[in-house]
Amino acid sequence: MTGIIDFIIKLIIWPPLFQLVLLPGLVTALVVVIFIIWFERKTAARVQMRIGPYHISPRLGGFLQLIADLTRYAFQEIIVPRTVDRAVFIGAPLTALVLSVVPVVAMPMTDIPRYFPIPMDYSLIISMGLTTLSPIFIVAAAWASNNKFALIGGMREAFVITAYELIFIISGLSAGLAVLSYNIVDIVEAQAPFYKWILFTNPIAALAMYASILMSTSGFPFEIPEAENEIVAGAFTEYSGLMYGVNMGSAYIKRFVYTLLFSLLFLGGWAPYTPQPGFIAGYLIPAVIVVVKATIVMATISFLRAVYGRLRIDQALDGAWRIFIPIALAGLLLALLEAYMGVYA
Amino acid sequence: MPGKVVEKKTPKQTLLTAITGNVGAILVGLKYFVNPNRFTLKYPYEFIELDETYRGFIILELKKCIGCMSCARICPAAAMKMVKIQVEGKKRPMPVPVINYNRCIFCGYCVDVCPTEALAHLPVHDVVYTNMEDMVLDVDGFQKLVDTPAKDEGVPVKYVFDPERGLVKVPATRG
Amino acid sequence: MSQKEGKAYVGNLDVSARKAQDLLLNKAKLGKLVDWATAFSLWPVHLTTSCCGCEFAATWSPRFDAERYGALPWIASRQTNFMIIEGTVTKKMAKAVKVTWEQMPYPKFAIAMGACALDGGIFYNSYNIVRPWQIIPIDVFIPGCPPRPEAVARAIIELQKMIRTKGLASQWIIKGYREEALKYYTGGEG
Amino acid sequence: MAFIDRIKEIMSSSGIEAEVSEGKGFIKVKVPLEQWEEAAKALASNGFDHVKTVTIVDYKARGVFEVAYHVSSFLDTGLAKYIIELSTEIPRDNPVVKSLVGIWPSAEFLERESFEFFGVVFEGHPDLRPILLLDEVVAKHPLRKDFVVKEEGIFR
Amino acid sequence: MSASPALKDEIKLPGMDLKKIGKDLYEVFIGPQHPGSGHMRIIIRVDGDVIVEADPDLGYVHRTMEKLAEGREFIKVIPLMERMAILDACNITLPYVEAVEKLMDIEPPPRAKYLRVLLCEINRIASHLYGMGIFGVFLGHSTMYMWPFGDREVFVELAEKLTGARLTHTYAVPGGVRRDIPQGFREMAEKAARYMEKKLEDYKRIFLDNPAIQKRLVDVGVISKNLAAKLGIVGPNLRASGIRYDVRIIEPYEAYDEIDFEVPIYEEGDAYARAWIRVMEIKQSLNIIRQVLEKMPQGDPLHEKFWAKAPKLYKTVYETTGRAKLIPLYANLKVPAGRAIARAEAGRGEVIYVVESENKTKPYRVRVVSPSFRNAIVFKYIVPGHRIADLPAIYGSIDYFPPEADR
Repeated sequence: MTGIIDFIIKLIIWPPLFQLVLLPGLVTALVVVIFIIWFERKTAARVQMRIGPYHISPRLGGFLQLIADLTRYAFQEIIVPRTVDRAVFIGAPLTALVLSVVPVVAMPMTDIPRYFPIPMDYSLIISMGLTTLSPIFIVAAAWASNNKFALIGGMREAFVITAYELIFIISGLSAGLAVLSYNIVDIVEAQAPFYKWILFTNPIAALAMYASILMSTSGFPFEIPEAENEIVAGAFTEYSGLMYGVNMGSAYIKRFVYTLLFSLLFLGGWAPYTPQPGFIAGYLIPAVIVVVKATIVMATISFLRAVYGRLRIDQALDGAWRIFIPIALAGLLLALLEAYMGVYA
Repeated sequence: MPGKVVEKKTPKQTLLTAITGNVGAILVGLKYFVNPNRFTLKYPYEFIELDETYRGFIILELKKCIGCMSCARICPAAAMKMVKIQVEGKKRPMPVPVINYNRCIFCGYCVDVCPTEALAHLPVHDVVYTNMEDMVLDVDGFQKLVDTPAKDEGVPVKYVFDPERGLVKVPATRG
Repeated sequence: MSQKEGKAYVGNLDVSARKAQDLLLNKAKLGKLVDWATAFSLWPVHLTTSCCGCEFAATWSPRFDAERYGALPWIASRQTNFMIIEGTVTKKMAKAVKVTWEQMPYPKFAIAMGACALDGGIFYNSYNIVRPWQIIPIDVFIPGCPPRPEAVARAIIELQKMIRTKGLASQWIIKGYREEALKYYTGGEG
Repeated sequence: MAFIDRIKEIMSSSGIEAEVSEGKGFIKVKVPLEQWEEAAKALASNGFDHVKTVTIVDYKARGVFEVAYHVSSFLDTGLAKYIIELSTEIPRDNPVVKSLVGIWPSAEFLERESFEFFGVVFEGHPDLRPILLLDEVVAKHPLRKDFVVKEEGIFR
Repeated sequence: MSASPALKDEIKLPGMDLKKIGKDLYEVFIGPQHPGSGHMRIIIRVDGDVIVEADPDLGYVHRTMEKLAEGREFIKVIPLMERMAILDACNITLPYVEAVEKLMDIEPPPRAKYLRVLLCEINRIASHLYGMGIFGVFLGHSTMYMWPFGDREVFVELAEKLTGARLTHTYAVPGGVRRDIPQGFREMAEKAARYMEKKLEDYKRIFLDNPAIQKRLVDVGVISKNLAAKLGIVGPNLRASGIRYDVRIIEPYEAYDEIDFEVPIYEEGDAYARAWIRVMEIKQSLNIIRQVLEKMPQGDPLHEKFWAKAPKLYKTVYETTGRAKLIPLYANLKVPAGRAIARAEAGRGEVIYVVESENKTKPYRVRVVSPSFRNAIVFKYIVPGHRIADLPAIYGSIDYFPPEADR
């Protein structure tokens, strides 16, 4: 009996699984997403002279709102219209959800090799590569919906993702270039002193990456692919009930994963803290620090919804190709210069 | 002296305005984030005490009614109808107004046209029903005081004007 | 791919969904949770039928802020569960109302707002209007022309109470329809 | 020169037999149906550049529809304060009138509206479809006087 | 999408019948259940992302006001017509009242004129703020939805204090107005005006000067001066195209000839100019409200024909509560035969009424052309050539209000 419990515990804290499912994987992502959506609604409400979700739990300021929304979605009828491609319609959002969380298996949350999910030297490239997978399935979902608005949304998603993933990757690589390593552990360790965060040494790349997170993860009002007043939720027009919840969830989880990477690359990861031996001191605490940093970045993104309006698709693409790609390339150059001068040597 | 035409121009966009515009927008957002100008009415816990002049639900004072039918004739929505009932002190049945809130548009014509002020507005306007038949009142129902359901749950407040914050909520005492 | 009852690659979705519902709601007694969640997550669909939409918008504006009740006006009908008929429904709009209502997944609820949506209001003898209770089941009626935002908020609170005390949402999920809402449903046009 | 005389002059110089008179808030120019288009052209060439309303009044007793275009000017501020009612009468049983969309494009939707409410056919309109109503309601031509809506009495 | 037998019986909306369109085009229905349109539909045909044809499909809120007016007494037509733009209630019914007054050959007392102007300007501000709020949400700017709607409440509250109703004031009646200003109204209005002036600066910074918004609006939906005159559009949209037309200065009605105000004109004619002009007009309206309250003369609220004969009770009620009660004659007001036309500058533009009476208690014909109906033609001519994403921007900038257009 104890053998089984031991086995289960071992399985749970087996780094790849632990990271994918618990921290900073699916479960943490859900908690953060629930917090962030609540925060987003409350922030917007605060700027907009009102209160926001409240009555569901007056003492917590309406924090349970998202739980209610999720539960309601979970038990609502799931409508699968007759005109859709059924298999893709159902399969694509689920695949997108799984793939959106997959990149975390390549992100080490500590510098103790025992707790690496997958020990490797190219974790930056692998994790960034994995982030590019899920958008394909959103386009597939849009196509399967057989709806004009969804089709337009899918096309926009494809355009935006192509443009901004490029920026994301260029600026991510420039972080690695400065340190002359594509191993996230090396990048984080190089940023150990506060003033050496790449955010400060290479703000250009950080800005480009921030912008690409903003645009490619479709946060309101930068959700050009699902612009509500233009194309009615775009790719997700036909989705209802839990399926829509999955779609919404995967969009936010994707943003969470992106911001995790952002905080690892630019905000020094677990920086002020040095992991100590032991599961809690060596793994949990640094991981929580990274998650908290990512949450803060997400919160700033949420704040921007109160200030900005939506861009037009051609303007967004124009901004990508004409402004942000040059900025990202400039960041790459700067990183090259830093590497040459040996800032992180 | 009448008004005059003034020509104006929209501002030009330059790189400078692009930068200052972004910064300004974010700063205004932050200003409201730090110092929010919330004036939300927490509705069931608070409710607005409406003015006496507010055109809300209507009440009939049967004693004053002289059965002139002006109210029913002026009602634009045909919500107010006359019924003939036997009233104390009159020999023949007298026409008396009754109201159908399914139709009433709260224009207040009936109250304004009533030569004896037998009809009056109540400062109440947040009553809802789950059954449409409950909204068709007879003479007895028309004389009953409709009261706001929020009274049991919340406290009355009033909004006053303020040059800094627009409207400001202040507590009010009912009565 | 065959269009028959979900025989494709994912198993019979409808049957398994129904089974799961039975298991969760009847046996695991999740009904109360569902009612609670639905009551605080009434998302009205963006369908402005008429001029009461002004007060509908004012209800969600900062002064009255109906988002406090968990109600968030939402864009696409597929993701909502709540409809506010805002005033007059013309014959042309009635068809859109009906289509939208059918696009919404159950459990779903409706409120009729304003005199026009009740008995025609000032347009009681117009040749181009439809009483909305003839085409969809209505839960709460709000008199007024237009009703004050507080009245709309009151209707939402009333509906929340109804959902939680009568278990409307869980009943709807178990049965697939609602008996008490059929009271007003007379077929109608559209 | 009073403005009304100027209108009379415009009409007579184009050879149109128009009855020009002053109304409450407008100047009425009544022309025979045959000279309908010429009258419109005469007004348009004198600076009246848009149509404010297309009003049709059903005189059932006389068996005619009165078609009235209220025109005025935006670009010429001097004319802007006057409203000219260009009107003609058409028989109720054959309600056909020349469309003036070619002269005043702003009449497009107004003519479509009049078409569906009265069944008046505007000859030469590029896109004469109902605009506000469903087809089954259009068939009744609801604004004609023989379509009656019921009013309720004051007793319940 | 092949038409399977089961789909045959489904509901068909106008425009859903098969139509031949170009080979590479496809049709997208914007509305009526669409967050980017109000209660109307614009059928657009799209080539890729670019609109090549737009066909506005109105009438979703057509409530047959013109027909119903023929069956109702003159006084009952006011609340009926008011329903076409309840957020602009005084402006939209004023020309009707004026037309009836012209037919009856009476003129309201000077105080009533000023009171009408007062409510008209309060309504204009509320209406412009409503338009700006809708504009904001169409551009995905949620704060720009919430702020104007919140600040609109200030003016709705002001109107409520004056008339006793939030939106449907039914204020002007033939011969005068129904209420006098309550006590302390002037201070309230002054505070509201000071607040609004300050707030407009914040609007500018978060919305009008925001580069993301400028990008969306500048050179979008351009209506040139000549095109504007040709299409016969009205209101702020017309003045944003550089045409000097405002009924308040062309044909000053009520007390507008005694008030000093400016009418802003923009030459650009694009959506950005249309956004600016609303802000500028709100400023001017605040100015007018101040002047009206300053210059308001003393006097009766109703014409002496209705007021001199009124019983004593009526005057006590007026003195204590400010309510000008209506004498029962109003229920059966007989209006001399004739035709009258009156126009006014409502929030969205010129509204014009043609009232024909034949010496009965009911009008023979009431013809109303509302500003939104005259603006609706813009969608057909301006939208083609823009992208789908521009449609909400143009729609919002036109400030189109379907119930007003459909009547």
